[in-house]
Amino acid sequence: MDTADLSTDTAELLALYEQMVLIRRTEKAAHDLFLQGLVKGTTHLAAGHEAIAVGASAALRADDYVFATYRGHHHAMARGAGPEECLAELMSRATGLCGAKGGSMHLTKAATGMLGSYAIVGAHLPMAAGAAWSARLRGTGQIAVAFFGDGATNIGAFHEALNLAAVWKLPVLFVCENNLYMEYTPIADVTAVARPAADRASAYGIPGESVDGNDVVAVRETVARLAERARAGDGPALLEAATYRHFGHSRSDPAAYRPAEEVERWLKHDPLDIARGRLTERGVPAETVTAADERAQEAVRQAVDAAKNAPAPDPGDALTDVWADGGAAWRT
Amino acid sequence: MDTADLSTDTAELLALYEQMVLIRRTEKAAHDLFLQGLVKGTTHLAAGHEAIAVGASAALRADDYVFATYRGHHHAMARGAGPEECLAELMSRATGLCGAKGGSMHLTKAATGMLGSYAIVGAHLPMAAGAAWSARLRGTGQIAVAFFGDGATNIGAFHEALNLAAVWKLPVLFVCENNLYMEYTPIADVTAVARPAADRASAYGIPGESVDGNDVVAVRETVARLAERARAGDGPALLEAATYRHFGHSRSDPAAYRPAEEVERWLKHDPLDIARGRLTERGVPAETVTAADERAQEAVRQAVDAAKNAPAPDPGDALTDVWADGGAAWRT
Amino acid sequence: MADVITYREAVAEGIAREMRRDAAVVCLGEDIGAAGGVFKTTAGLIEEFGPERVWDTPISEQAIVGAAMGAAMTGMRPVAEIMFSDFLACCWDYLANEIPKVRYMTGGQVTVPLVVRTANGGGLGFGAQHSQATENWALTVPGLKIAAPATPADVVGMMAAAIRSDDPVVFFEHKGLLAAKGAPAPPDHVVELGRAAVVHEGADVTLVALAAMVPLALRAAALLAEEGVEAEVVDLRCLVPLDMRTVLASLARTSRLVTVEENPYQGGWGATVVSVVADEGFGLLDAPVRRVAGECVPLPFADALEERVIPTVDKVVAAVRDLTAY
Amino acid sequence: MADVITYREAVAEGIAREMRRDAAVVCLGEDIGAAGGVFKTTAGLIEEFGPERVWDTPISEQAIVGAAMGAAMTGMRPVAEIMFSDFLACCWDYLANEIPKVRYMTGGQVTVPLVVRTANGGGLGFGAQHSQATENWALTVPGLKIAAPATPADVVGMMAAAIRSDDPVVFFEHKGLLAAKGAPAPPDHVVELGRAAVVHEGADVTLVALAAMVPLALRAAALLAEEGVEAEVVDLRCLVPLDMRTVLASLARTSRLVTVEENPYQGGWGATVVSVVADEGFGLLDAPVRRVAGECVPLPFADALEERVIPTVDKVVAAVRDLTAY
Ligand SMILES: Cc1ncc(C[n+]2csc(CCOP(=O)(O)OP(=O)(O)O)c2C)c(N)n1
Ligand SMILES: Cc1ncc(C[n+]2csc(CCOP(=O)(O)OP(=O)(O)O)c2C)c(N)n1
Ligand SMILES: [Mg+2]
Ligand SMILES: [Mg+2]
Repeated sequence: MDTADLSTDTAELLALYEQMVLIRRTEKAAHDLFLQGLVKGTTHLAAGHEAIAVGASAALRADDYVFATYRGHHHAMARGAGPEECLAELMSRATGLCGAKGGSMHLTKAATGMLGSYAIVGAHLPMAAGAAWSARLRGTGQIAVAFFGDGATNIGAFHEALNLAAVWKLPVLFVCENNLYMEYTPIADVTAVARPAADRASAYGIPGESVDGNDVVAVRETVARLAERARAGDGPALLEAATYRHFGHSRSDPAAYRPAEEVERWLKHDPLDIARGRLTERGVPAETVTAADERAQEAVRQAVDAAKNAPAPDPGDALTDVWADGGAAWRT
Repeated sequence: MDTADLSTDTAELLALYEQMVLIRRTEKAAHDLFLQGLVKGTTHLAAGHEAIAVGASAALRADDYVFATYRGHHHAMARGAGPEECLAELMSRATGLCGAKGGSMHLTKAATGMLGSYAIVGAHLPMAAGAAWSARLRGTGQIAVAFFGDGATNIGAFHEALNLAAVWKLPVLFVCENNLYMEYTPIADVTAVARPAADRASAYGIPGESVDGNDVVAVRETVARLAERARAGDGPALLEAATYRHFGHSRSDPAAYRPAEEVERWLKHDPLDIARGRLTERGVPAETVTAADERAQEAVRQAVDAAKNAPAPDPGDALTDVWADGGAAWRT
Repeated sequence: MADVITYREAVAEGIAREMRRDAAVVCLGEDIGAAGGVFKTTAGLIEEFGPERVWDTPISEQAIVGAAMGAAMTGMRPVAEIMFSDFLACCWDYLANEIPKVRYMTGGQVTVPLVVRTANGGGLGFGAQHSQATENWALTVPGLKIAAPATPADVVGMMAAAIRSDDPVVFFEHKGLLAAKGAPAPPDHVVELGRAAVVHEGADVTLVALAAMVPLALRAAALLAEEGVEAEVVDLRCLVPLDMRTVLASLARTSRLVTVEENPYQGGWGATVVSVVADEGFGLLDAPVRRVAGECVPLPFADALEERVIPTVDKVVAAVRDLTAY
Repeated sequence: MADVITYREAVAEGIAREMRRDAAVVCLGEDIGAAGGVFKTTAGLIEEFGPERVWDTPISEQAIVGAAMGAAMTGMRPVAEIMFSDFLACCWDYLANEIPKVRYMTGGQVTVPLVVRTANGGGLGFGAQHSQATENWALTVPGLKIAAPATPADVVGMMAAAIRSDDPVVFFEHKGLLAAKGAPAPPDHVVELGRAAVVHEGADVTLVALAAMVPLALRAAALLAEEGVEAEVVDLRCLVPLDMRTVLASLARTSRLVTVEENPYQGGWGATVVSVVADEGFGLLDAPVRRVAGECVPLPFADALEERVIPTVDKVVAAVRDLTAY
């Protein structure tokens, strides 16, 4: 079956699926490259979280703003960054998204409204409120979305951002990717309420919802609804998306602190499987899905090659881009 | 009638009343001295808030810990600081509570567990949690109480302190003195919920209560109940006490931003009047009450004189007390 | 135009001029609207520009500066007020880790044209948590421009430059100068950031000062002149960009250097100035370099104590006398 | 006792020794319990001392350090971990305005014997928000002691001194040294805070270094020795108390000074050292003073870029060559 024969809805779902596979494959490649010593520093892989990024992005306008965390590869890609520029950044190449100045934790694609990945927990939540404020001031109808982890709900910036957004009725969505753990500590051990994000919404008088973060369709629908509300001037909302990470917290963390039974249960609740299931339900033949898988695999293979062959940054670039004039002079 | 003839309860209420009058008179004296140029820097008077400090203190053990804000004269006095050492501090005298190093915003009487007045909004809330943690670790049965304003409920440290206290089940009470304004801005304009403190309790899974902060008996009873709960190991609570300040925010602020009708209504709901009413109800004769008034007035008159006559600090003291060895050497 | 205006008025005037010029300029902060700011440095703004351009905030320093950052990335030119510079500590992550770094770490993709204004400095008996001169905190972080004007006209001119700058600027308004009067700024007055001014000429010693230390250094210079010592006073105006060219040029004339800093000696900005001089200007020096700076203690409340720990005219005069005797 | 231990092991060992000695010592921080800390610097503590002495916290830096402060006031000796020193910015109010000031502003009534430990420094490709050397931030604030050991034995000895100190100590553990090995600390090893160590003697130039810059300076000294230049290396160990006596004594022998700092040049600690030298040690100097410090940019991710902006052996060697040619 040619994808042209699919209904619009189903074709879109297939496209979302393919995007998720592309992210998953890229994450897997990043992991392998890290183990091979080709990725320096650290990585925080989002394999398992794909449906949140892809589902939310599908519900947004092209000119909306997205703010992500150090675990942000999926958001950069969902907003249009290709596997090559992402992997090149991780591999310290001049062709990386940030010219190898940022690294895995700071993937940014400003041209498509993906305004950055921030590595200090919670710091970007007020920024997203500010971007939403700006949209309101400029009357553009844009909204801003901040993605963050369950652990971020206990930091002060979370509280300040949510209250400000609520008081100013800003068009901003706060989307928590609750993967049950901060780094190695279960979130339940350090959080006073059961749903770290959704159960806090009442403290700001805003809607607090939960969604299956591994179901791309559910995420897209929920975000679309909350986005419409925000765009209409009804203010911010807090969405908690349940998910799980397939890799450890970062680098080569084997995540031994997670009970085997829990891991197994969640691996069975995989966003790709769920989407594949939905495609099958809708009558999409297995070969069509496999073709999407293969396209993604091939794209990542080529991206890895290209990134490997890309040049290293010029050391002199270390002294550019501090100031808007492109330079770094702090004195005369 | 001699106070010895009063029932214990009534005698205690009379004592609380007299303490409140003493605070009110001291605040009035501070205001006058400020206008006379004898108090430098700033003052944040708590006239109107007396019932919260006095009622809460009456419900605490002598070894419990209290943390207050820059608007903290009433808490220092409720925990045993005399008007002379308070006014001496405000008047930059060597005999001041902090040797004139602190000033109005930092009244502290550590000897009686009043561990300080902090002038960065919200900063003391985690400290109070820490003191409660310490009490728990040492197994002393002490609790800690942090007093703070309505405006402090929107700062990050509030959120972090409350969550930590809840997760660790610490014996700490967070008591909000909601006087409807931050400095000059109505709290309702900048807060996402109607009750800035109590409506946030659910975000930490702890009790959130309201009380008439101008009724010393109601405050004492509520704090006693929550303190007992905390002491028993049932964790923290959030109490919101409604009150109003009689003076402006600080210095000579005339508080012109407050509607006349609102001011009038609140001045009629004065903590001293309410306590006096209760004393009358209980059959305490007017002369007994007046005698208490006069004792307080006289005590403050003497305190003002004594403070005026006290010596200025030795400039050399500016270089002591940075380190525990008493000195200030940062280099060899 | 008035004959003189206060430094306080100049702040509001400086902001208002830019708000008139550019609709992208918006203000946010605690009590800056109807109240006109606790220091009255935003007086009149909400009346002229309305609540859609002058926003009262909760007591949420992180949200204030974080939101300013988000707005700056997306087409606005926010001017955020942090009431006292001590409270910069409450949003330090934004000043230290986010705002100065985001352009660099995104490879130049994101630009944050914003101003964080704050009331700085002591001498008013506000005690340890409301009196600090914290310009040296900002100096520890590459990527922030740092402005600290000493006169009303400079306030207006540097505010214009700060708001028009595509780089983030921390703008220190000195509490001790708010009531000071000076010539008003001419129309369209812009003082380029990073240009120090020689505000008093002299051949014997260079005094390098900032903000409230400038009038203090000038008073010291006047006293020294009576003794026949001609002090040159350099108003740095900015710490970043730091105008070392002007400092070194003055030193070439005087051969002697005293910094006059309100921030504490340890970690103070004068140390950076001196270290450049001890390297590039070593050959110019005829005497040791002296720093008159805050004592390394928190700021005490009582006048008599505060006076002991912050720079005074007497301390500057004594330091210069010492040096000229060298 | 093992022949050598790692710096990482020394951190846990240093804390454990004090926890054994004093029941008032308790630890708190993110992932420090069962996980043993993200840098494994608290490995084994929860096993030995149990969850009543080793507390996992939420991601709440303000609550961590604020609670440590409250506990320190009331009879405990808390050791708080802030995972990366960059995150000190998230609780800077406590480090800048509360902890270092409370003793002073209460007229000595309250004492806060606590340690804030944190992983500091770069060179590992962690990028702009996880690589900073932030010891200069702490130096801007009077009232904090600042320790930054360079060897495993010093880690243990300075940890003992820090935990026993009745003053607050910020304890910088260098990420780049965690895997470094060295002699274990003898029993009851205590290194008094504020004592610099001359770790390599030489008559031609003094290199003043801290933490990871110490081995780097030693490598530079070794290279310079091959060229016949004898560099003396001073390990400052602490920024407060700052052992200027040792620095000036070394300078009296060498007449030349180079500081080797990882923090950025602007506002870096070396500036304070240099400014004392340019005053009190002016007569000792035969040449300009040079500072090898971080470039004034955020820290870039890629190795090739990071290398360009932080001190390297080559840069130190070049600076010394330059000076000795003077
Ligand atoms: C302010 C701050 N504190 C601590 C850290 C270290 N840290 C990085 S990720 C992380 C866990 C975050 O957990 P969560 O928010 O649930 O996000 P996840 O990693 O699970 O996606 C921690 C503690 C940090 N980066 N910033
Ligand atoms: C972090 C911080 N931000 C701002 C201020 C300035 N400030 C001092 S008091 C105050 C208002 C506080 O209001 P509230 O908490 O309601 O207490 P109240 O003064 O009414 O007792 C503000 C904004 C401060 N001291 N600290
Ligand atoms: Mg998580
Ligand atoms: Mg209030």
